[in-house]
Amino acid sequence: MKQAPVRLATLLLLAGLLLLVIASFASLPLQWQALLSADALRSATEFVAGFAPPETAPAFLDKTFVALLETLAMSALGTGLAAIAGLMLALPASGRLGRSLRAVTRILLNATRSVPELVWAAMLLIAAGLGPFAGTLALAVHTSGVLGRLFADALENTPPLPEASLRINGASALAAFLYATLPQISPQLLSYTLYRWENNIRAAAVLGVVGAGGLGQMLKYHLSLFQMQQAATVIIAMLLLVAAVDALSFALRRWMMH
Amino acid sequence: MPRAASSLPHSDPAWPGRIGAGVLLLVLLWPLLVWSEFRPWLLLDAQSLAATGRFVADFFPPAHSTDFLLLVAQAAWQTVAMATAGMTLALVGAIPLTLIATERLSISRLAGRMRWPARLLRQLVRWWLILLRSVPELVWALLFVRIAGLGPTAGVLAIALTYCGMLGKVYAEILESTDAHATQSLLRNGSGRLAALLYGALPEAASELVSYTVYRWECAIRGSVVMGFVGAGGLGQRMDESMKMLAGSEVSTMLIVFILLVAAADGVSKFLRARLA
Amino acid sequence: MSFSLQRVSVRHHASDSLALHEIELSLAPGEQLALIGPSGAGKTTLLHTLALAHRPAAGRIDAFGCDPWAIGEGARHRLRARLFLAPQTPPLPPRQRVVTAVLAGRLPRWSLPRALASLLRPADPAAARDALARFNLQDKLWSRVDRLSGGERQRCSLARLLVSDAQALLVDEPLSALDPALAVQTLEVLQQEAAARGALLICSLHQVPLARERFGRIVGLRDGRIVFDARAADVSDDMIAALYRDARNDSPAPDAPPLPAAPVSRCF
Amino acid sequence: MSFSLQRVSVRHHASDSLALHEIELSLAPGEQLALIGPSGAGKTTLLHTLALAHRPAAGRIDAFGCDPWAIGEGARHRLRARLFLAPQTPPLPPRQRVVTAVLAGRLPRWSLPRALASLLRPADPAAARDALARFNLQDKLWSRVDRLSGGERQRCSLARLLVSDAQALLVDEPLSALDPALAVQTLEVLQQEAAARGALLICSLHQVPLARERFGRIVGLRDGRIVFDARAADVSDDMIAALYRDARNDSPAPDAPPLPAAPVSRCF
Amino acid sequence: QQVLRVSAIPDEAPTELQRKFKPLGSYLEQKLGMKVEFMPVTDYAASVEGLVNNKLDLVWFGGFTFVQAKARSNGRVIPLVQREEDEKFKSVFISGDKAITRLEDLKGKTFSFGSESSTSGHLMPRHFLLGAGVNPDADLKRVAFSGAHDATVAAVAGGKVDAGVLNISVWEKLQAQGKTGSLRVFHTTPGYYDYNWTVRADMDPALRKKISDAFLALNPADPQGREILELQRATRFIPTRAENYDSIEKAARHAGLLK
Ligand SMILES: Nc1ncnc2c1ncn2[C@@H]1O[C@H](COP(=O)(O)OP(=O)(O)OP(=O)(O)O)[C@@H](O)[C@H]1O
Ligand SMILES: Nc1ncnc2c1ncn2[C@@H]1O[C@H](COP(=O)(O)OP(=O)(O)OP(=O)(O)O)[C@@H](O)[C@H]1O
Ligand SMILES: [Mg+2]
Ligand SMILES: [Mg+2]
Repeated sequence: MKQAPVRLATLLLLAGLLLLVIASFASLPLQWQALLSADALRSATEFVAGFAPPETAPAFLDKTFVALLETLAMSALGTGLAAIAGLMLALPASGRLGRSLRAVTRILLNATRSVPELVWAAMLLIAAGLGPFAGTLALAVHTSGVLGRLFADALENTPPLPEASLRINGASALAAFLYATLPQISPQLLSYTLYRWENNIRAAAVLGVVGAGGLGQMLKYHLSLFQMQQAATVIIAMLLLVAAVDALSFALRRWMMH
Repeated sequence: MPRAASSLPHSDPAWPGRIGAGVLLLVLLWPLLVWSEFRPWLLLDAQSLAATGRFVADFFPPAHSTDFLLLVAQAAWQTVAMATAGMTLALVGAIPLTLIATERLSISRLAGRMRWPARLLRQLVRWWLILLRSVPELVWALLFVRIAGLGPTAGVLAIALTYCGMLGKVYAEILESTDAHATQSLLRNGSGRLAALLYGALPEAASELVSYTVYRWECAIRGSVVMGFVGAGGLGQRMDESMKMLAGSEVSTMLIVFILLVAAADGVSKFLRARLA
Repeated sequence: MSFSLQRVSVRHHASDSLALHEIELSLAPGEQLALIGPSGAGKTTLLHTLALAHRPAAGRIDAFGCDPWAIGEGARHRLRARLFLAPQTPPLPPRQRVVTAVLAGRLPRWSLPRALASLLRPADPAAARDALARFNLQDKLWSRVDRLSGGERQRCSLARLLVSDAQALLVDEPLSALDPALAVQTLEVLQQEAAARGALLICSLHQVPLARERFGRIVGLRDGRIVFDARAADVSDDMIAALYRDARNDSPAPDAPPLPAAPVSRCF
Repeated sequence: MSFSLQRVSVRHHASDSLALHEIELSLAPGEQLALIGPSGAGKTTLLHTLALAHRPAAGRIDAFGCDPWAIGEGARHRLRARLFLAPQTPPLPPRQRVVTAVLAGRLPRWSLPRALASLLRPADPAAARDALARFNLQDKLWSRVDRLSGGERQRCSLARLLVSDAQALLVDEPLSALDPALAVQTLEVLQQEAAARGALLICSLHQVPLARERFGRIVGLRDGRIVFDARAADVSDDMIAALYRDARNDSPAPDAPPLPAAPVSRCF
Repeated sequence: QQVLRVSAIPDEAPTELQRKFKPLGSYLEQKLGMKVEFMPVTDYAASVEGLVNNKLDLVWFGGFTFVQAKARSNGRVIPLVQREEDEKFKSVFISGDKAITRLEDLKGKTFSFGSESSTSGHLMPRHFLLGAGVNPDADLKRVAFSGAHDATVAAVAGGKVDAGVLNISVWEKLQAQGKTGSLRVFHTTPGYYDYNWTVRADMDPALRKKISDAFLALNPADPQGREILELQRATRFIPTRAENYDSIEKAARHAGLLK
C-alpha cells in the first residue's frame, strides 16, 4: 500500500519557518526572568491600580464623548470606503478576471498595505490638511489594501461548485460571483470588515499625529502626562466602542447564519 | 402539467426589512460625513496636489548609502525577529482560547441552546479577547517597561498580548464560517470537540487560517512602531523618525523593505495554502 | 439494548411548524428497518432525532435504557458514540483525503493525541482500505474526496460507518447516487455489517422495491407522521401508492381537502 | 442546431489517467437521451464535457456548428449560455433564498445592473414561483436553500433549469434524491419542457427501468468508454447486465480477467 | 561587572541621540570603570517609567519629565547636573505665515507642539500662551503634537500647520545647518530651568558622586571634553538641585498638565 509522499518542498519550508522562530528568540535579548520576579507583580498591580478610579468629571466625560464620536465617524467611514474598494480589488486579485490582472492587482494590494497607516497619514495630511478627513483617508487607503488581500484569499478558498456551475451555464463572471460565491463568503467578509473597523478604532497613533483628534490623540496625551485616571476613561471608551463592534459582528453573523 | 398562470406570489417578505436597513444606513451615514469633515474635493485643489507632488518627488531616489542600508538591514532583522517571537507567543495563547470561543464546536449546541456554564465560559473568553485587543499597544508597552525594562522583551510581550486577542477572535470566526456539515456530522457521531475540528473544519478552513496568520505576521512587522516606544528599535522606529523629519528618500527605502517583506510573506502564504490541501 | 420514541414531536430551529408529529417507534436490538416516504416527509429529521441531534419539542426518547435528554451533556455525548448517523449528503470536507475522511469514523474512540497524529500520518490505513474495499473503492484510498465521482463520495462516507464501532446504524439514503447493481451490493454490505455487530440498522430509502425485498420491517413516513409501520410482507402496493400519491396538497388534483392524518397501522 | 463529439478524450486536472476515451457521440436537435452506467463510469465527466466545462485532451467537439475550443473565450462563453448543465449535487450556496437560487438561471441573459438589482429585490418572483410550482415546491419560494430537505434542494436546482432559456439541457442524475412517484413526475416535467423548447435533453440516470421506459435513446457508459448507444427498444437486459456486472476488477468474483473493451454498438 | 543603564527623552530622533551619546558613553565607562549601555526610546513616558521602576539608572530628562518622574516616584529621584544653558532655557514660536507676529495672532490657526511631555515643546509654551490669553484647547483651530522638536520644524516648513513651537537650542542647530528655510521666529519665551541628568535616590552615593564628578570635570580645553560638550551643545555642566524645577512644577500645575 503506497503512502502518499509528503512533498520535500513543504518540509523544507516548514523547517525554514521553525528555524526563523528559533533564530528570532535566540537573537533577541529577551529577559523572561524579570517577568517572574515578585517585583514584577507588585509593579504591575501598582501600574494597573494607578488607573482607578477613572475620571468621571462631567466636563471630561463630555470631551471624551465628542472624541468618541469623532473616532467612530473616522473609523466607520474609513472602513466602509475600504470595504467597497477592497471588494472591487479582490475580484481581480482572486483570479476571476484572468491571470495577468490577478498578478497586477496583487502587487497593487501588496504595495497599498505595505505602506503603514502613519505614512499614508503623513502623505494625505499634505493633500487634505490637518484634520479628521486626512485620518479617514489614511485609514481607508491602508485598509483597502488589507481587506482586498483578505477578501481575495477568502474568495480563493471558497468551495467553487456553485459559482462554477453558473459559469458553465453561461453567466458572466461578476454575476456568477454575486449569485454563488458572495452568499457563501459574506459572513467571512463581514467578519473581516468589522474586525478591521475595531482595528481602526484603535489606530491611535495615526489619527493623533494628523491632529485628527479622537480617542487616539486623547489617550496619547493623557498617558504622556501620566494622567492615568483620565487615560482610564479614554481606554474604557475605546473598549466600549470595540465591544460594541464585536457585538455587532456577532449579531450580524448570527443573523446571517441562522 | 404546466400550471395556469398562477396568481402573483405574495410579495418578498424580506423587502421591507431591506428598505428599512437601507434608509437606516443613509441616515447614519450623514453624521459620519459631517464629523469626519468629509470633503474629497479638497484633494483636487491645485495647491495640495503640488504639495503632494513635491513630497512624493522627494521619495526618489531612495536613500542608498551603505551606512543607511546597513542600518536598515539590521533594523529589518530586529523587526522580523520581534514580529516572529511576538506572533509565536500570540499563537500559543490564541489557539486554546479559539477552541473555547468557537461556538460551532460546542457539543451542547448540537441540539438547541448551550448550557449556561458553557455559555458563561465562552462569554468570559470573548470578553477577555476583547480586553486583550482593545487595550492599546502603548498601554501594554508602558506596563511591560515597568516589568521587563526597556528593550525587546516589552515590545514582544505587547505584540503577543494584543495579537492573541485578535487571532483568537478571527480564528473563531473563520472556523464558524466553514460549512457546518462535516463538523456536525462528526460531533453527532460522538467525536470530541477538538477531533471534530481537526477532521471536519480544518481541511476547509486551513487555507484561510494560514492566510490570516501570515497577514498578522506582516502586521506585526508594520506595527513595530510600538517597539520604538519601548526602545526596542526596529524598522518602525526608523520609519517614525524619517517620517517626522519628512526625509522622503529614507522613507522610500524602508517602504521598499516593507514591500519586499510583505511580498515574501505573501509568497509563503500562497505556498502553504497550496500545499496544506 | 433497545431504542424507542414515545409521542416525539420535533420542530426545526427556524421553522414554526412541526417536522415530526408524535412519533411512536420502538426498535429492538439487531433489528433492520427501512424508512420510506415522499420527499419532505421527515425521514432525515427522524434519523437525526434518533441520532440525538434534535431535541424533541415533546415526547420521550429511550435510548439504551435511559432518557438521553434527561442526562448530562457529557453522558449524552458518550451515548452518541454508540450511534452512527450517515447523513444524506456525504459530510466530506473538501480537500481532505479519503483515508482521513474514512478514519474519522474512529474519532469517538481515539484519544486526542492519537487523532492528531493520525492527521499527520493516518493511524490505520489498512482498516480504511479494508472498509473501502468492501465498497470496491480501495483504489481511491489516497485520493482527495473532492476528486471523487458522486457515487464514490457516497461510498466513502459509508466506509466511515464500517470503521466505527457503533451499535445503531442510522443511514440516510445510502443508495441515492449508486447504480442499481452497486446499490444492491452496498445494501448487502450494510446489512451484513449490522448483522455481524448485532447492531440496529435503519435505512431511509427511495428504492421501494429494494426496501420491500431486503428489509423485514418498513416504516412509511409522510408529512411528519408515521403512516404505517409493518412487516414487509404486510405492506401492500396500495399502502405504498397511498404513501406517495398526491403527496402535496396543491398538486394537480384541484381543491383537495387538507390531508387527514392517516391512521397508524402498527403491526407489532 | 446539432451537437457532436468526435473521438473526444478527457483527462481530469489532477489525474493521470483518462476519464473519457475517444467518445463518439452525435446528437440531433430536440433529441432526448438517457446516459447510464456504473458509478465512476464518466457520466458526470461526459456531461461536463458537453457543457464545455472540460477542454478535451484529444478529439473534436462540434457544438451548434462550430468548434467551441477553436473560437475565442468570449464567443465560447456566449455558446455556454445556450447550454444548461444541472450538476449532480445541487449547486446551491448556503443561506441563499430559493427565489434567488432559481432566478440565477436567468443570469446569462440579464445585464449586470439587472442581476444586481435582482439580488436586492428578486426581479421576477412570479417566474421562479411558476418554475417551482411545476415541481410542487412553490411553498418554499422564500425559504433559505439550506432549510430544504434533500429532495427539495434537488428540485430547486432543477427549477433553475426551467427559468433558463437554454437549447440543450444536460441534467446529471436529476432523480437521485426523489421518491419514486416524484421521480416520474419530475422526469415528465423535464421532458415536456425540452419538447416544448425543442431542446436537446440528456439525463444521466441510475433508474434503468425509468430510462428504458421514457427515453428513446440510451447511451451506456463504462470505464470512460461508450459501451452501447442504442434505441431503447434495442437495449436488451443482457446489455444492461453487462454494463453493470462486475464493474470493478476486484469485485467478489475472483480472478476475473481484465475487462475487454466492450464493442460499441452504434445503432444510428 | 556592573552595568550603568542610560537613556534620554526622545526630544530628538533616537539615532541622533545615540550618535550624540557615543563619546559621552565611552568617557563615562572610562571614568566609572563600569559598562555603560545606552537605550534609546521614542516615547517620553517610557523613559520616566524606566527610571522610576529601576530599569534605568541615569536618564537625560527635560524639566517637565523630571517633575513627572519626581511625582511618579514620590520624590525619590535626584537631579545631578545640568548644562549651564539649561538655567535660562527658552522656546521659540515659529511660523512661515507673515500675518502671524504675536502670540495672540495664533487664534484660529493650526498649531503644532512638540511632544506632549516636552518642557520646551509643550509645557512652557502652553504656560506662556495661557499667560498671553490664548487657550490652546479652545482658541486654536487645531492642535497637533509632532512628537519631537525637529519634527515641529518639518511640519511647519511642510505647511502641515500654520505655526509651531520648539526649544531654542534645536532651532539654532537647525538654523546653523540651513534647514529652516523661510521660517522665522515671531516670539521667544522668557528663560526657565530645563534639562538635567537624573538618577534614582537609592543609587549608591559613591557612584552618584562619581557620575556627577565625571560630568563636572568635562573641560572644553581638552579635545575629548570639547567633543562631548559640543555634541551636548553645552559650554559646561554645573550641579543642580530639585528646587530649581519648582517653578516648572508650578507652571505644570497651572497649565493643568500635572495634577
Ligand atoms: N433546517 C431546517 N429548517 C427548517 N425546516 C427544515 C429544515 N430541514 C428540513 N426542514 C423541513 O422539514 C421537513 C422535513 O424535512 P426532511 O429533511 O426530514 O425530509 P426528508 O423526508 O428527509 O425528505 P427528502 O427525501 O427530500 O430528503 C421539510 O418540509 C423540510 O422543508
Ligand atoms: N476532479 C477530479 N479529479 C480527478 N479525477 C476525477 C475528478 N472527478 C472525477 N474523477 C474520476 O473520474 C472518473 C469518472 O468520474 P465521473 O464523476 O464522471 O463518474 P460518474 O459516472 O459521474 O459516477 P457517479 O455515478 O458515481 O457520479 C472517476 O474514476 C473519478 O474518480
Ligand atoms: Mg432527507
Ligand atoms: Mg456523477
